[in-house]
Amino acid sequence: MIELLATRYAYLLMFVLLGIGLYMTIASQNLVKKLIGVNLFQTAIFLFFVAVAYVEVDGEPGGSPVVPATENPASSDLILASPLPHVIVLTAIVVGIALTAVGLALIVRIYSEYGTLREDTLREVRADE
Amino acid sequence: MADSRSTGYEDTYTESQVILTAVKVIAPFTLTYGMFMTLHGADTPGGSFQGGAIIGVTVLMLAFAFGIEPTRQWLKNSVIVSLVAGGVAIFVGVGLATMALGGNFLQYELFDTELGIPDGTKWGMEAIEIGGIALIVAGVVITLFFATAAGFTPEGRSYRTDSTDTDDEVITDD
Amino acid sequence: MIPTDINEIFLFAAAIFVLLAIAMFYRAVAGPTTQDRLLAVNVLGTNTVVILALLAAGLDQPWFLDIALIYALLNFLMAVAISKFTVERGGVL
Amino acid sequence: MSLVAYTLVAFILVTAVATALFRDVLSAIVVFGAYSLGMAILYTLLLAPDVAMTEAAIGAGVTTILLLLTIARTSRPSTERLFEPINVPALVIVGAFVLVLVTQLLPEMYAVGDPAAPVWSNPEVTQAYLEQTYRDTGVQNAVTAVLAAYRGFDTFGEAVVVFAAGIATLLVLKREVFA
Repeated sequence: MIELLATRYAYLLMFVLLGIGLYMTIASQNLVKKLIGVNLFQTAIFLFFVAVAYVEVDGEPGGSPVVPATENPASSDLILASPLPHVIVLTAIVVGIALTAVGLALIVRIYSEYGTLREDTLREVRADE
Repeated sequence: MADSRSTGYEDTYTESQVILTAVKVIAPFTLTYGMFMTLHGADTPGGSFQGGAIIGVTVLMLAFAFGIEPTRQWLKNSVIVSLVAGGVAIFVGVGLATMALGGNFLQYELFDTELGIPDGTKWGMEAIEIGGIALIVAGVVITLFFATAAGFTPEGRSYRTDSTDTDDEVITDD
Repeated sequence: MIPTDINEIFLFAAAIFVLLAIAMFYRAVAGPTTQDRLLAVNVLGTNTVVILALLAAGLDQPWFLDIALIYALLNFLMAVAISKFTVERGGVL
Repeated sequence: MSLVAYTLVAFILVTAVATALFRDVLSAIVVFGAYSLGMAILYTLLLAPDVAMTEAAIGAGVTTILLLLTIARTSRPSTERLFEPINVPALVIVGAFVLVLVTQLLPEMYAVGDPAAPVWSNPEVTQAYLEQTYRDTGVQNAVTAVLAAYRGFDTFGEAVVVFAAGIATLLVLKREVFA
């Protein structure tokens, strides 16, 4: 059991972070904190992608994905992390900040319309209308 | 506090000597570093997403030191529009150029075989990295910052059309 | 437990610095005022730069120093942003 | 190697829990900045320097500033307590979710860094990219090659999404100028 957890630490961390992000989006009454929860959830997914790309041989970590400048590299030089998940995460982080910014703009707008950021108060205000 | 808000320029906090001096020293370095990261992304870790973000962050730094309103006045709207729209246009342009040469969208090796540019693939990639993504990311980071900093004004008027007269409500009331 | 190889020593030192970061995080949680938290996070940022430099040495990946440089820059920006926010509740931001 | 990873996991967990529990939004944002720092070190340790740089520049820098600006433009609840009260039903649901993931999914995962993992050992994806990158494109950084050449159309879509998000923010805030 300990062995299992020790060798899969990144996935374990990812699952717990998914839980924390989900908890924040469900339980926090404040909209800004909900958005931070969404961000946390996102980073957990990013961690999963980065963790599957990582490689090590006999406990020695490989290299970052910068290939040697030769036409036909030796396979021993190619113990490198996989570049494809890195690319996906790279673009996802940038799209993530764009998403966060639109969410924040909506929050600013909601505040100027209703004067509150708390979900329960917002519900009451909307019910009164 | 209400007075200093309405004028926006005689704010003691935006003229903090410590921040002003530090930013004056650091900002050129940040800009250079962002450009280095963009230009050098082909052979070392780094690239246009990171470089563009750092270039954008330089403007954020200036805005914190000199105040957001003066920076907004200094930075022309057309600059940001040309950064963001120009980035997309360059990206599409490179893609369409390869199509015009008879290939697929972004088929870079045609620059080499058809136009005779040595290392055409590499320079095509550098073109969309430097000209495309870096400009878009830098422009969007600056846009998001200024849009969020301005907040929401119900009348929907833009500050730029106003002169910098004193009744300009810079910050929406809480 | 105590490493002998020079790279191992760098990584061990990095682990110690992460432990110190956790210790510093106590101030970020407990700190009665926001200023305490700001200072704690600022120290954490500096700590991060050191950890990244040690990782760069320990894993023989000199590019990691670039990340450390970005951190050094952004740490300053974050410190300025949060400090200006704490004055007059963001009125001067 | 593993010692650094375990301590980092502990650090990230502590910061994430603190972010979730702080009642004061400003403190949560500040602690979330610390969380991003820890996450970027973990990305670095997992040999993803490009991702770590992006997380450093965007996750820790720009996100924190946008969140700060938002609470400066809206409200920040007064704090009589340090931590939020625990929401028990939500905690039960989330706990069940995490428990299912850990007990059912975790044993099925390959160990972190196992060269036999399908992502890494696939001769048609990862190995092909690593072998052919320099021959095909003439750049050494495989991430840049995949980003701009092999998946260039995808990146085009991402760039336009970022552009669209900028426009959407301006529309939501009813602003007509970019700066």
